[in-house]
Amino acid sequence: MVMITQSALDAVADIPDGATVLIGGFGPAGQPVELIEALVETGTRDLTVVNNNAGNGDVGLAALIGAGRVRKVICSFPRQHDSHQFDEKYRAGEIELELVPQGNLAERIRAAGAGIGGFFTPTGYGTPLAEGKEVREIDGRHYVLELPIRADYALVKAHRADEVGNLTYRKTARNFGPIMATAATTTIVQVHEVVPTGAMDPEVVVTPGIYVDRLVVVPTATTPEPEEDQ
Amino acid sequence: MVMITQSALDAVADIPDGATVLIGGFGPAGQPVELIEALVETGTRDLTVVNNNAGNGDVGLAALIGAGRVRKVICSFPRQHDSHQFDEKYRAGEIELELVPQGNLAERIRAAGAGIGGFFTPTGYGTPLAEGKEVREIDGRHYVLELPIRADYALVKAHRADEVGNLTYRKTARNFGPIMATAATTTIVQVHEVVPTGAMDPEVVVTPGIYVDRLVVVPTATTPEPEEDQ
Amino acid sequence: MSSVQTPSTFTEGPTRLGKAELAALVAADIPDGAFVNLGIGQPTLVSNYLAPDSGVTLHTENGMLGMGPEAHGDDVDPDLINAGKIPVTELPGASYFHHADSFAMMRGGHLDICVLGAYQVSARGDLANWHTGEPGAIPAVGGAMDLAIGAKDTFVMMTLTTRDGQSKLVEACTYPLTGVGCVSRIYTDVAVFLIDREGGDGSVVVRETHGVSFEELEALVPVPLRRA
Amino acid sequence: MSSVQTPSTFTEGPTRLGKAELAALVAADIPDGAFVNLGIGQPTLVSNYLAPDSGVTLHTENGMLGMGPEAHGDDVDPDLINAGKIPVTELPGASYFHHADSFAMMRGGHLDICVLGAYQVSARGDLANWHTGEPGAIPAVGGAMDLAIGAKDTFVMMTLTTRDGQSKLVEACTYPLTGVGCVSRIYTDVAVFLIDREGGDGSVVVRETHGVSFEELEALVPVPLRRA
Repeated sequence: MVMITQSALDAVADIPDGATVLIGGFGPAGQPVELIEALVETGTRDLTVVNNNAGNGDVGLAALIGAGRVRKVICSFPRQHDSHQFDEKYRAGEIELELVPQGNLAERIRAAGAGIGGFFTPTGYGTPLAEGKEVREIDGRHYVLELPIRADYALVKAHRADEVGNLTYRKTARNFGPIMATAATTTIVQVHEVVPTGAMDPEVVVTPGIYVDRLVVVPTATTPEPEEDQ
Repeated sequence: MVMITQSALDAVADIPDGATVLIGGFGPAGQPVELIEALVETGTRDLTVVNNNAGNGDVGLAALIGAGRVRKVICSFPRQHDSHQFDEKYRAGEIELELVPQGNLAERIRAAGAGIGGFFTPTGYGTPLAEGKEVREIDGRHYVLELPIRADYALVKAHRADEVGNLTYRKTARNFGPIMATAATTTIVQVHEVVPTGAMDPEVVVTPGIYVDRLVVVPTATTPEPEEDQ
Repeated sequence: MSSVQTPSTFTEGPTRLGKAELAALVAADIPDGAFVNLGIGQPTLVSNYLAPDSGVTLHTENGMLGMGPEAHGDDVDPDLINAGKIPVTELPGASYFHHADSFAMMRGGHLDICVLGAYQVSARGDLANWHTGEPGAIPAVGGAMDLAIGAKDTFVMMTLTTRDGQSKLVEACTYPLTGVGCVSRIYTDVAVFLIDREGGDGSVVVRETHGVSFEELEALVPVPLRRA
Repeated sequence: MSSVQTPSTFTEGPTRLGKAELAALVAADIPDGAFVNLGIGQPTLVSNYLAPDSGVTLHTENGMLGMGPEAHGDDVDPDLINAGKIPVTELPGASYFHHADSFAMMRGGHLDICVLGAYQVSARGDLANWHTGEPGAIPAVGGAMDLAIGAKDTFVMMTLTTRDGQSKLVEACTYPLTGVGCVSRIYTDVAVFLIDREGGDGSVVVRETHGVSFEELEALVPVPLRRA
């Protein structure tokens, strides 16, 4: 059942040191900046963070990394022109990096939410990112075995929620939110607004409320300026 | 690119003998009755049909089976109170059955569309339906390896399409349509109506047009009466 | 992780439970706000006894959360059916999704409770409910195997004995299995059993009996029992 | 299965192609109605040369089909960006989907063509385009490996040689691989190459040269070539 919290700080207050946290967003779009900055405020340490990137500029995920709270990043594209917070920590040997091809990252998160124990993917076969992993030829094609990425918490930014936690997203800000919401023990979502139950068309729900544990309304959420990079 | 055909018969005319055909629907809901009955009319034989069930009453899939066109059924729940067409053929040894747990059926179809070579599922572990299949313990849980189900054609019933083939569905008639559309070389969809491109909100598209090859409008599609059974 | 409380101390009731009473008993054990899948047949009756303000959300594996009661008359919509293919209604807060998403929801452990019927359940929680294994019977499994292993808790509702008096709670199932070690509770007309899925000492806990004494139950059931 | 035609006979053009000319050449080879992913950087230019009535649909792997041109001024929406994180627009007939669905679309072979940049491509179509392997460089792969192997055809756009004159078309890649046997065509400033991904005799077909003769090209490139 969904709890609507009064502030981002309330929503993330119990995330303990050492937690694994899925953080939504592809670069700035869909990044739950207010939830992440609340996490900076709580002082939680030794986090393992799963995100497509490793922070942009000095807000949100970049601020969390800059504050030294992240022990390990699992992501596909850490190096960006404005990823200086990560770059410094990485070069100083203060942060661990697990690099995962973007589609495998998405599928591993989905697998965790879907109760799949592992899957054979063609992506990465024959490359350094498959080294040490089991490979198999199936029906004439080569595959690599990849395992699920589960987490203790997911921080997600959606657009609209109803009171039972059904979610819709906006445009390409949808990205990792729907799969991350399924893969964490506790899913915390910031939304632009909460509408009454019954006010959302059941056909257009993207994330059913069963996946949502806590909601916080952030009407004027920060989206960092988009800038070029993969 | 999507072709809008003038009739269901035009849409299915080239399906050859021996084809594997995914047919949408869960019992009557979402069953593309007009497309199936066009397939009865073309006389195509030796089909392998993938559906959740094995036909209800004497229309649609039941008619196709009754006409002796189906060599093999891959499904989760053939035996129903009104599956007499299948029952007769099965008891007479005239039709082959591959029984698959419903969730594995869905996930195997999804895997085919998603380029996944195989996946480990907990469903069916330790049961007769896992006999002969590879099993593995991952992270303390037991799993069975399941492989994708690909097809030559998919016959799907959706609710509305736009001119580039984006689809929406209605209520629980959505069921297998969205995944089957991804898993066939050629996907043929019957819809209630086609709206102009641009008239469908991009946020509510369930099946993107990339998965749709042919559309046919069947404004007054038949949905057999729902009756009790799994 | 189980979302339900492990209750209390052993009780004895005076009379066997009818189907309705049994459904009411199961309903009373479903926590407020739970996400629940009710299997076809007897388990469906449980929905009649869920308090309207309980916030319990029903899942139907053909692709819906927020399923309402059966539809009748003008409310029947052939596109809106449950897993038993019976027309149903939609409650406020409902959502629809495709089959792969629906079974991912189940398999991923997101439902709190699944209530199923059974031919047999073993002392370790193995479930047999899909196939009698009789020669000539056309096998059909549907979502049974996914339901059995998917939810945090799987409850079984059944009569304790077959028509010819055999216990359906057994040391090891003789019918083809639906799932291994998946059942956490068994609700029957004469007793409620709590299964230790970790194995424990191989005995089954009896939470309550109805119309039989603990000793009479021990005589009926071929597995070691102990009182809650 | 390739969706593009294997064309024609060898031609020689008088001058090397500039970036714009190269982009136009690639665009001309994209069939009407194709679903295409244009990689970051030079491949993005291809969109400028697609005829408006071509019915070509652009995919961006962060979750959209039907991507329009870059957004400027008031059209910039921070929730609507491409894979390079540049604000873009939405065309009629667009759709949005989450990351797992987007990469399933790619990995499942539903896109007709993907156009990518490269550090190196081998005669068998191995691609290296994600990492120089230099010590100290922070590795970043993004969707490169998914893009490389997902589409029915993967086209590479690159200059034929490095700044110090080394051919980027090589017998075997020395940079870390992005994908094995995935490239079907290479568009460069001086030639267009067709790769036989099945292996063939190990030679690469030259469809056309620009500003060099076939013999000059043979001297530049350390793999056996033959004319189309």
